Amino acid sequence: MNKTVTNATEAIKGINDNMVFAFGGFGLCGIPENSISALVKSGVKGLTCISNNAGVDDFGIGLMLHQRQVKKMISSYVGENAEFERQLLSGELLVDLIPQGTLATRLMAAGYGMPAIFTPAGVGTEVAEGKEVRTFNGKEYLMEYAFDVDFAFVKAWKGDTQGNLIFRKTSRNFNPLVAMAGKITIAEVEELVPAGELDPDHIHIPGIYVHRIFQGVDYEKRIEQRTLTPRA
Amino acid sequence: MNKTVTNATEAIKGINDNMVFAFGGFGLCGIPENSISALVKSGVKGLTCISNNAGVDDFGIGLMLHQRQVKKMISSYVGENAEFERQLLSGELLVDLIPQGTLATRLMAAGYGMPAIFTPAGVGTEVAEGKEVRTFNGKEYLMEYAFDVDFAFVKAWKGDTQGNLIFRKTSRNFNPLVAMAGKITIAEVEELVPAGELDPDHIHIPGIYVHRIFQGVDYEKRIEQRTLTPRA
Amino acid sequence: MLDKTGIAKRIAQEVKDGSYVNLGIGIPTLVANYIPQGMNVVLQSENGLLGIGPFPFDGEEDPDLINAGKQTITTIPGSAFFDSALSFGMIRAGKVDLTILGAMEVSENGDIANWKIPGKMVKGMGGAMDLVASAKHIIVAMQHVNKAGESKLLPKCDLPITGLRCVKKIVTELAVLDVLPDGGFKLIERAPGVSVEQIKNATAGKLIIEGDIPEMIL
Amino acid sequence: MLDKTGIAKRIAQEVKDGSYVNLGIGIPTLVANYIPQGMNVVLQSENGLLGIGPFPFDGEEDPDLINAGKQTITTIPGSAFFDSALSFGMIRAGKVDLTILGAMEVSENGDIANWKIPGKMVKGMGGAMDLVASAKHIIVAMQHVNKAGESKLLPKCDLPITGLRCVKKIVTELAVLDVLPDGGFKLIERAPGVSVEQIKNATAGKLIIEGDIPEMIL
Repeated sequence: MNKTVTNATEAIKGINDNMVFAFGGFGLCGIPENSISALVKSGVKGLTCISNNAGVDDFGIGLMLHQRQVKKMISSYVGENAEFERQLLSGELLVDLIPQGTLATRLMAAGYGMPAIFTPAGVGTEVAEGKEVRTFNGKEYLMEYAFDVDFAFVKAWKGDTQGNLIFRKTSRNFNPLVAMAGKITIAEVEELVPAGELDPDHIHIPGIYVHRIFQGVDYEKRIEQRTLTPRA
Repeated sequence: MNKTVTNATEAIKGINDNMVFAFGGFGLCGIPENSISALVKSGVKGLTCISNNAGVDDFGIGLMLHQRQVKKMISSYVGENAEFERQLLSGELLVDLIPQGTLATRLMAAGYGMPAIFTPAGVGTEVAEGKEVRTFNGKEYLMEYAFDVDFAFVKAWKGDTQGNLIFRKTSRNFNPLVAMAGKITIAEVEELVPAGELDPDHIHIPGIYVHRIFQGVDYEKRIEQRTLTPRA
Repeated sequence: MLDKTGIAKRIAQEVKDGSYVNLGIGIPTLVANYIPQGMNVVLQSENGLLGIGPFPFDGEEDPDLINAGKQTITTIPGSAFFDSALSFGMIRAGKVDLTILGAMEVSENGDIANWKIPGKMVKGMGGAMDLVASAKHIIVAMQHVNKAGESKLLPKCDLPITGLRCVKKIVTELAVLDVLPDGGFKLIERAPGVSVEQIKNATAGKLIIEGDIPEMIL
Repeated sequence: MLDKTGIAKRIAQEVKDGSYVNLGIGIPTLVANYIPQGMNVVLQSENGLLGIGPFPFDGEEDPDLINAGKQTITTIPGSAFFDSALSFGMIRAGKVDLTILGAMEVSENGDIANWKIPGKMVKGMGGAMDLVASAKHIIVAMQHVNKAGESKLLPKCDLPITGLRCVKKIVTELAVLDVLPDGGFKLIERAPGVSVEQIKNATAGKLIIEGDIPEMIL
């Protein structure tokens, strides 16, 4: 089942204004750089974007914010991003801040066909407002719903033509969960290999969750906080 | 954090009558052979055993049934096992049959700290009796609870001294889920290696879920249905 | 009248290029043998594999590599292993396009009974309840009548059911029938040499016959 | 009076051999530097790593290997990577023994506020709400008073809270305090050169002082 497309522009066919997109990545680590570039070029707008973070001013989802393509961000931490802050304060941008584990688990729930999950995160806080609270074994939990994602964009280290994906180190982060959540999931990889070259025991996301895959180009892989140990 | 113990006998210290145990494996594939032998020798009894299957008459959990150590089996399919059938029909053994996906997900829920999950499996059947039914997006789901497991027994292919585990092919099956569910999780491995020898990207279950690990011996790895393609 | 192979061959015609398919034990397993060469179909085994290959040659069997029927199997290029929770997760999320399984009874509204006979030793439902509750498309492979000669296509299931309103198509030794969304078995094709009358006689549930019913081509 | 390093050093004394620990951003991150050599402690990073190693040497940094503060890090023998759902799964399941994090306010019943100041740009709670709702043991590292000189140990949090009744211990520049199950800050130790009176004056919530309060040993 060959899912290969030639590049990001071909991969994003079918996107439309006002859709719900989800993106892998934590900060700028493991973000789908090629897909984001193609989305910026596409001019698609009115988007709801589920992503743990919102990029920085000139990279990642920050590029889409700059083009005013995003109507609403659903994130756990939106970090340092001046344009983001300006749009938020002016009311141009809506933001749903939700706990990071809740974000991860709501994506996972979509991939596992579970309509809702229970988590104690946010009980008693403003995150709980309007949500069903339920007690199990004397502890309170919020019921949180699975996300409904039109297009999911992920970045993997290696992938094969069948869509099987392997992630590298902490660039795995939200990528497998986002991959599982998409009605259409688009994976870009640093290395695309023929089916059979990946060890079936090493695959993090089986191809059944991936609809289109392409070999990415020109990865910048920007580091946000280069923190070093001085050499002795 | 060295979790190594010398053998199965040492690994099972702390087990007691009437506890809840969970076992990895599908049929006889990937079962914790060494731990089961030690449990048979220990004479522990009155057990509730969560395991997808119940072994065969002379192997796997069948050995524990033969010693009348099991009070109750929680399984999805109990297969061909004459002693099992005899005990069941005589009322010596209780059996809870639950859907395989429900079994897997209730174990996973324990490992993910989720007290309950929703699944459509069993809606409208006798499995649903007494259970909460809830409708999401027009589809009915049962609410099913996470398992509460005292000791979990798994078999992995490779493991390191920190308890990190890698499974091989379809012997993975329920093992990672059982590993996550145990208050005490005991892993036996075909090859125990020093910390640092496993690629951190290849680990299926991180050591945080594993409390004791040992190098297994004398694996039989019995095949239930040797099915072959005739050579041309 | 079809034999088991014939039923499997006919069902194989329903498998679409580019689909993920779960095959139950028995006749459904045979379907894999008749999927046309060159068609891209990935078989899922609910014990944790996408991409089931053929049975191994003697001496190449691996105790760590079995299907959900516990038979030794092989992998193919592009196979992937995973745990049982993800396996049923992908089933529950509707990622598996087609499930083919056996049944003891099917009702005219698509209920299926295939796991329990009261009074007999019950072995368990395995993954059947998960599969029928979640699969996008379900085809049942079974005999039209039971050993006592009674129809297995009923107004209502007598046996404890496995899932509600889930079966979309049935292939038996006599016929191919669609289960209509509003209820009823719509006769689609007759098996070679089988008359509409024979099918009528063997079907206890509401049978819908419109126009000429073609004989199936295998 | 302790500086940030002193707070980190004192908290390091609370870390037990054989434990899994999650360190928040800021002072908590420094705690890693003062865990005694030879003690087996595994640090969890909620973006998907167990076994955080030191910062890399110049030229060895890897953009695919960062901690939850987005700093470049390294691994150690026995490290394992996983996705964010499993990461918070192990946190939620109580597998992480200790969480150390900063706070803006803690109330005498253990409520914590550390994510939002009304009227200011809110950056989000990240993983803090998950951590405080689930961790078995939570130690807060913070200044005793805010920049306006007001106590951050309060009868009740004024700021929007992050989690209820979760903080077990607080280490500030002035003192170590336990949050009692029935409420109240129990004074355990004074920082070097700090008097009980100073701690009283800096604590707005119920302060419990029993017997002589020893000076901490760093």
